[in-house]
Amino acid sequence: MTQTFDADFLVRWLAAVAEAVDREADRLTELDSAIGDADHGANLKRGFAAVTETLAKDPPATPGAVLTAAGRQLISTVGGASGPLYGTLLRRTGKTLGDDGRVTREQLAEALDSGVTAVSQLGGAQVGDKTMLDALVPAVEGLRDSFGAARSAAEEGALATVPLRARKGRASYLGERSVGHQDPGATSSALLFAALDEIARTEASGAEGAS
Amino acid sequence: MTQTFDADFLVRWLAAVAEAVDREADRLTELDSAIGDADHGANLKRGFAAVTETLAKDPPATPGAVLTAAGRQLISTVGGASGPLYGTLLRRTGKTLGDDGRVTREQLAEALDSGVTAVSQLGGAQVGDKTMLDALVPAVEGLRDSFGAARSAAEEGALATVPLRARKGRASYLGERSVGHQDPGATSSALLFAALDEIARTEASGAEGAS
Amino acid sequence: MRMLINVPETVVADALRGMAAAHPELTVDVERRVVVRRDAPVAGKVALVSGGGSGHEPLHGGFVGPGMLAAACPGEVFTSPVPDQMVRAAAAVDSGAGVLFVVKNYTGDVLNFEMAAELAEDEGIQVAKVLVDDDVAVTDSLYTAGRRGTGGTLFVEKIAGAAAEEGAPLERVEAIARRVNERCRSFGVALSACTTPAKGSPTFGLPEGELELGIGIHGEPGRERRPMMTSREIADFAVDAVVEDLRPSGPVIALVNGMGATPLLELYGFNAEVQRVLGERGVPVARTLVGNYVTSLDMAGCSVTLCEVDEDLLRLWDAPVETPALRWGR
Amino acid sequence: MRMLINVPETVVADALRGMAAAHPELTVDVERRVVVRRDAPVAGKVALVSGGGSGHEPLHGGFVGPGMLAAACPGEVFTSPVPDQMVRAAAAVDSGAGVLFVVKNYTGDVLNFEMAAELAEDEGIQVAKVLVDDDVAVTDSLYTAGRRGTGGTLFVEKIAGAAAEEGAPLERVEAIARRVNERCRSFGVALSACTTPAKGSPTFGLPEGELELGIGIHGEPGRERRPMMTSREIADFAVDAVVEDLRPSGPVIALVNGMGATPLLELYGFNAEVQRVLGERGVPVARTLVGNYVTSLDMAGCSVTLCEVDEDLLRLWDAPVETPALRWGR
Ligand SMILES: Nc1ncnc2c1ncn2[C@@H]1O[C@H](COP(=O)(O)OP(=O)(O)O)[C@@H](O)[C@H]1O
Ligand SMILES: Nc1ncnc2c1ncn2[C@@H]1O[C@H](COP(=O)(O)OP(=O)(O)O)[C@@H](O)[C@H]1O
Ligand SMILES: [Mg+2]
Ligand SMILES: [Mg+2]
Ligand SMILES: [Mg+2]
Ligand SMILES: [Mg+2]
Repeated sequence: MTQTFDADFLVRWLAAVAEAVDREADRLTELDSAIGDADHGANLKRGFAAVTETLAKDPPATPGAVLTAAGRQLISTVGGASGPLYGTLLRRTGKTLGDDGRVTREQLAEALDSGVTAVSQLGGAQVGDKTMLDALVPAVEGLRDSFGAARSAAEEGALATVPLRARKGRASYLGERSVGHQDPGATSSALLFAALDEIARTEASGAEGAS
Repeated sequence: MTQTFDADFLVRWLAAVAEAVDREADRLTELDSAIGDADHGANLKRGFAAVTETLAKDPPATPGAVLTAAGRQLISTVGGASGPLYGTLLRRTGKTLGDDGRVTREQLAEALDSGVTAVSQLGGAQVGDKTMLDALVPAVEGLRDSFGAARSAAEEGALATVPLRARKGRASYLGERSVGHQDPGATSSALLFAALDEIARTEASGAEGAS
Repeated sequence: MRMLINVPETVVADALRGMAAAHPELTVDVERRVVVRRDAPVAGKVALVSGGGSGHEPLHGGFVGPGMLAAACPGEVFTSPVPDQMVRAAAAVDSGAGVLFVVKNYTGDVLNFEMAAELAEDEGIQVAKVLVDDDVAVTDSLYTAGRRGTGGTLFVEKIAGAAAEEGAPLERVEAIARRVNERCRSFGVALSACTTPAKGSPTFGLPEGELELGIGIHGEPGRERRPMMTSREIADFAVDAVVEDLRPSGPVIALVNGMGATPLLELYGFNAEVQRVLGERGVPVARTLVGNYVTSLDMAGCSVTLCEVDEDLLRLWDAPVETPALRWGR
Repeated sequence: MRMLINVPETVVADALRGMAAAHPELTVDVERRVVVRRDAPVAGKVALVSGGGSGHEPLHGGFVGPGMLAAACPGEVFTSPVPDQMVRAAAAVDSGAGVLFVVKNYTGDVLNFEMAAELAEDEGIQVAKVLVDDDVAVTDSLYTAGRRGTGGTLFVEKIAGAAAEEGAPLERVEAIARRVNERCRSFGVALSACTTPAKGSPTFGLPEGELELGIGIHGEPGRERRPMMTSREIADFAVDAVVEDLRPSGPVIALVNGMGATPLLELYGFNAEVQRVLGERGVPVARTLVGNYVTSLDMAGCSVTLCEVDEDLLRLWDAPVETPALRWGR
């Protein structure tokens, strides 16, 4: 039987993202300091803390509603480039998921794919431009296979931004000097998929334990 | 026969002071930086350079006139506390010397004594207040004996300001924290008498050579 | 961390409380982060709304008042504000004559203001937008996010603000704002990096004896690092970069802007060199403004902005303005 | 040395040239180092002349104009100007109604202005003098050179300048200036030292995580060094020091002043804390001014000045002023 995931799973995912972002905030800021404006860690910390709070206060019933609410909250809280971009990612993903009470990994991958497309449309960036898309696009591809594959693809994608020259976002102002640094947004995207894999593993082991 | 000194001697003295101040400007500024505002070196450098220029352009005929002109120039060029104080020192000394074409060391000591008194009156400071007076007063006393005695007395006086707590000038703002630092003005006063001794020695050896 | 703050998290809210106390002529909504001129909405007049990350003070909050902005939305330090702020600001200042969003060209600002414009229009507010992108240090090409908005913002806000104050309709205010932006060019130089409260250490390392050419206003490194230059050399470099791009055929207004930590004494000295170069290049200067207007926290350095003006724009520049940071006329 | 200069020797002259270019409403004599309001002498009106070492900009040159100073004499960096400058300034602005010298209480300033007053009187100019000594960090006793003049200078120049502009005679302008000084108290804090062009390195070493309490405006160390404090704690300390000395029984005007390198964002946040303490101490605040007005080159830090005002002084404070750095009213 195909495993399915409910609203609570997605709430736990976003809580795990909040934790990871909190833990890694300084590293994200450090990366943003090298080729940006040193706020990416603080931005996402503020944003995902607000997401956790909102979801706790008023827990939506469906996976789609969780992501839509989380996306709206990011847009209202983060600001900067990453606020609208991550906000759009989750909002569009949530909308694509629709009203189903439980969704499969495949459905999630499909929906995330539409979310990533929306990010690319909104920001006008492509894979190779040294942005979060360099992690997001391969991660969603990987998610069609497994949570683990998504996680490694995102991490590889983030690492692969190092030699790139930025063509979008603040890092593009640096021209050649952006080469040799890892993109902060791609790095935070990798945290998203690491957290997803983690939660899925707990879920799986919990499911095993229960069966 | 008592040795006497003409206008040229005093011009050479002030030129030697200008050289010394130029050489020691950074040290004076460093001392002023510790307990003042880090400008004493620049102030005196600017002032004595202007004095040298003025005296070269329009050399006064008598020792008194040389010092009066030099004092006026310091007042018009230096600013700060040291401008009016050193300016008054030289101006009053010059005025006391009067119109004599040649003066003795004793006359110079007498005149400088009146100059130092004027400095004390103008600034309201006494020996022991950690100011230039701590070098000037003993130096003038020493000058009654010899140029060498004046020089050592000034140097000792300057050194003796180290343990003092300042009661006048900017260093007084520091209270106890002024203790342990040598006063910049006392240090520059010591340069004045070192230069005087130097020029007197050259003069003496020149005189011997000529005799 | 040599900062006069409590904790990094409350820096913007604290500043807004302090601003409210100092400026009774402004309505400062600390909670919602909107700074509005006290008498808004002004009947029949177009309202300018701007905003951006904090850390560039007096931009934008210091430019709120008669003759300039109707409202400003301060984001977190170096982080564009969120759409909610802009929508609230627009609602607070719209008299029915419409709102012009003045947006500095950064991905974050552009995206957030775009979302805000959609939401505000949903609420029945007529919204126009102007993008400020005056920084010649960035090549405007497919390979960058486009030119940054820096010192030119002051000109757009001042001159379009004067047009709005005169009662010009939205399309004309927007057209003037666009015209001003097209005639503005800037170039910035850093003598030190800045320190954001969140990071607590300089955003980049700049060894003594070196400077960064072509910096923005967000503590990002510039295009090029060079051995220290004199005021004279920096003026040659910066003014040339601006003039070569702008190629003015008429008089300009010059803004000699400090990045935050460079003393006014040095800025005035630098202005002397800027005026010299402009003289040598045959560029007549109609007005000059020297000071800290579009800053980057505690960065040492400066930028030069030139705005080419015709009679109309110069008249609007000279028109009365009454804000915390710019005040003249009347 | 992170300075925007050519060589240390020409810093002041360069700045004056740059100031002349930016301010056609001032007559700047670069050679003789005097900044005069363009329309001086103003018939029948007393003229205020001030001056002091450079490095405190906008003080004093930035306060020249209608409603404030008639002229300013900038000295070398942190060095009082020479009497010749003051005499020239007095001669340039005296309409026959007399001149008031506003002198910050430093040995150098006092001595040079005294000499200038004598010389000016020799030239037939009626001269009065007011000494500004508002800094409570210095004990005014036989064991010091007396309290320093710092932020209080702005109040003396603004309020006495307004009285002069109204046409008050010399004795009244002098009396008002004296009254303002008696009602002003200041306290300053440094988060970093400053660097003078001549020295090229910080005037004192201040390790990260420490601050200096009770500093002046000449880069001299303060009375005490302490581990870093928050904005809240600094406000408590500084405002208490001022209030305990001033013991105001009526409303005050508060100046929250930046030393040069502290961002406006932080100054506004600090102002919020200053207002909080004043509220807790029951001191009503009539007006508040936040910004870099009496600076110390590139020093990070701040000072708080309170000026207790009655109705008359508050009216004069609110009176129109039109200078490069302070402008309101009309
Ligand atoms: N146009 C874009 N498309 C996709 N991602 C982008 C774009 N511009 C920036 N980003 C991502 O946003 C990250 C920066 O986010 P953040 O620092 O929070 O915002 P800001 O750049 O406004 O300070 C970058 O590292 C990059 O991954
Ligand atoms: N009242 C005074 N009487 C005598 N000497 C003084 C007095 N005040 C200051 N000085 C001397 O002046 C020196 C400082 O000179 P300088 O640095 O050039 O001026 P400023 O203190 O105005 O910056 C002090 O080191 C001290 O020796
Ligand atoms: Mg960033
Ligand atoms: Mg000194
Ligand atoms: Mg940002
Ligand atoms: Mg001095």
